[in-house]
Amino acid sequence: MASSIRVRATSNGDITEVQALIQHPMDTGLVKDPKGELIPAHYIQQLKFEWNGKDVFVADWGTAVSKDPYVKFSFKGAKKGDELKISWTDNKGGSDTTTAKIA
Amino acid sequence: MTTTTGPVATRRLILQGAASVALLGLGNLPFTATSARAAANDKYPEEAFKQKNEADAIKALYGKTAEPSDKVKLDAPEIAENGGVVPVSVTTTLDKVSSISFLVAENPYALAASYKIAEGTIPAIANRLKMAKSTKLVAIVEADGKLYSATKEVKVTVGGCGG
Amino acid sequence: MKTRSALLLGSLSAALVALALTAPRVVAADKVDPVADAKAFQNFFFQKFPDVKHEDFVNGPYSMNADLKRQWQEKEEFPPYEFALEAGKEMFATPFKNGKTYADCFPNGGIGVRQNYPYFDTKEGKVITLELALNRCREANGEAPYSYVKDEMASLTAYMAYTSRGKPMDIKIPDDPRALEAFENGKRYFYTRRGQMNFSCASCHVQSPGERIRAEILAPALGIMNAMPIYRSEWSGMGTTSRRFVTCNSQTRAVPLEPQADEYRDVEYFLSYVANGLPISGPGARP
Amino acid sequence: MKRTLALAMLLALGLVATARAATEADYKAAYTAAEAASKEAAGLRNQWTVTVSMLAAARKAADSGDFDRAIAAAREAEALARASIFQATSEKEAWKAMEIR
Repeated sequence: MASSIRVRATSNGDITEVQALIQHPMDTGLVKDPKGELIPAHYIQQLKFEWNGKDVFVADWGTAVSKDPYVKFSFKGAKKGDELKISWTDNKGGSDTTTAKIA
Repeated sequence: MTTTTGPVATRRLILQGAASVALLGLGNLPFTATSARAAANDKYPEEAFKQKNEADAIKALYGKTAEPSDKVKLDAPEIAENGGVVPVSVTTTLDKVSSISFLVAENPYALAASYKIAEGTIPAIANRLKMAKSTKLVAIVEADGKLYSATKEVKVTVGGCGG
Repeated sequence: MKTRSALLLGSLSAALVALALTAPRVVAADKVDPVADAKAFQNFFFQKFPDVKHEDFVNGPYSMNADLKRQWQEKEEFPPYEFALEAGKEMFATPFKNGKTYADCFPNGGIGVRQNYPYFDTKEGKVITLELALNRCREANGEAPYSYVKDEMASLTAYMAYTSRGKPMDIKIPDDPRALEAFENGKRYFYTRRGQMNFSCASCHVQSPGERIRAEILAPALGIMNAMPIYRSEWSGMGTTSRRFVTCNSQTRAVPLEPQADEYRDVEYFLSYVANGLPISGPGARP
Repeated sequence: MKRTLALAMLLALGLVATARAATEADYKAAYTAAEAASKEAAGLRNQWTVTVSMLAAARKAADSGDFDRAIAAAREAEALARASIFQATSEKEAWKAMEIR
């Protein structure tokens, strides 16, 4: 199945800009479904970006992050062709990981 | 839309509620245990995300209070086009930044997101948050051990003519 | 009791005023002239919003409000319809059980043709929209049709729209009285008030584009079809043209017609034709 | 004397019965009128959502035996249906007033 993580990592000069969009419902546990029953909380809790064995960026998320969450940041030191490892885990123990080459 | 009212539905609701809370708790116990072995500051700030209001969340997360600073630039719309997807971003000229967090004061749980910034990572983040209603939005930056903050009011209402 | 009589009184007086207004012009407007209608329609918006670039109208509310446009541009960097687009591309490539694919049902393999839909089928004598053509293609190849308001149809139309991005809308009205009647029927539907709110499409999208309806900014009617299908944050999901028509109806408390009803297909035909020349911008992201 | 008393009692009972039955009959009449108007509105493809929900409210009230509320709801539904019929017929020409020329 295609990964749930879409990443775009582009480097210019010493700075690499990273954008990620993740396919995930991010249910808060406070919303009712059409039958009136509470949809249980189901949200990504931690998202990690690893380069060269080091966590360059770690996101701790609560239930207020939008559905199909998006995040953008940039970091120094990497160059074209380097690999970036992205992984997330959610409150139901679900997880996914992918790697992306810096363009 | 038939809603199964009466005792059966409420019992199932309570059971479901209890189950998901237990799961939440359970789900985290081993999680925190394993991550304890990983870098200390990697632990998911479970407590902080449970706090209702903004001050308690900041205390639970950082254990100190923040002072407003114009070196923290918080960008968010004046009127959100939709409460479910509000683009929010922050940049700062402070250096030695180790953490950035976003808090939505009027949400059921104030802390929305918290980021750990490694050495060499630029202290600027954009993300999309949910806001329950018109609210104060707070960005916290931890730089060199001290906390700085910026706030912005965001108006949120539903759209359309109601039906 | 009080509100009901007030409502009756209100609509009575509105009707009287309207009748007085139309009386002189009824004689003039009996011949259907789509070319003149399209010119008048476009000029109305170009004059009402002189500083909006013509091709910008297809961006709906974002052509009307700078703050909203900034939020939109930020979202467009990594748009929420990204998943629907990829799903559509994949579906387009996966053959049906009989080995055929959507490409066999559409001119040019379905790539870059969205700007010609809806078209008027002279054999059948009715307007065929992209969504209807897709379901007919599925049925012709022994597959079950998709719901007109759910994600599969939105993913397919999102991909086809994406392949036509930037191409000017190019809707044709053949020299066939039934085509002119379909165009006129669409125009009539567009301007007819309905629902307890007593609104027509024009009440919002012609009389008050750029104004707020609670949190949302109303889109101009010109180019409103060019961005379909749209990912709406309010639905936190994709929406086809059919879904948009159905939800607009129920918001004004009018019972919606079945998706792809004659009136819906004809009003899409009318709105697309009068936007001829403006670029396709679908799939769109909207509040 | 006893006979007249019995007769009077019988009459009173009959009256009460008819009074209660009358409201159910009134409800049925009001509901059929409302339903007819709503069908006509649907025929003009201009039904209002509030008409449909008011008819449902009338049925619900009737099922629970509250005929006064049921009749009021049925009458309201009919009025709404009539208003939507009026809207459809008057808009046949009125729409031209808004047309961009």
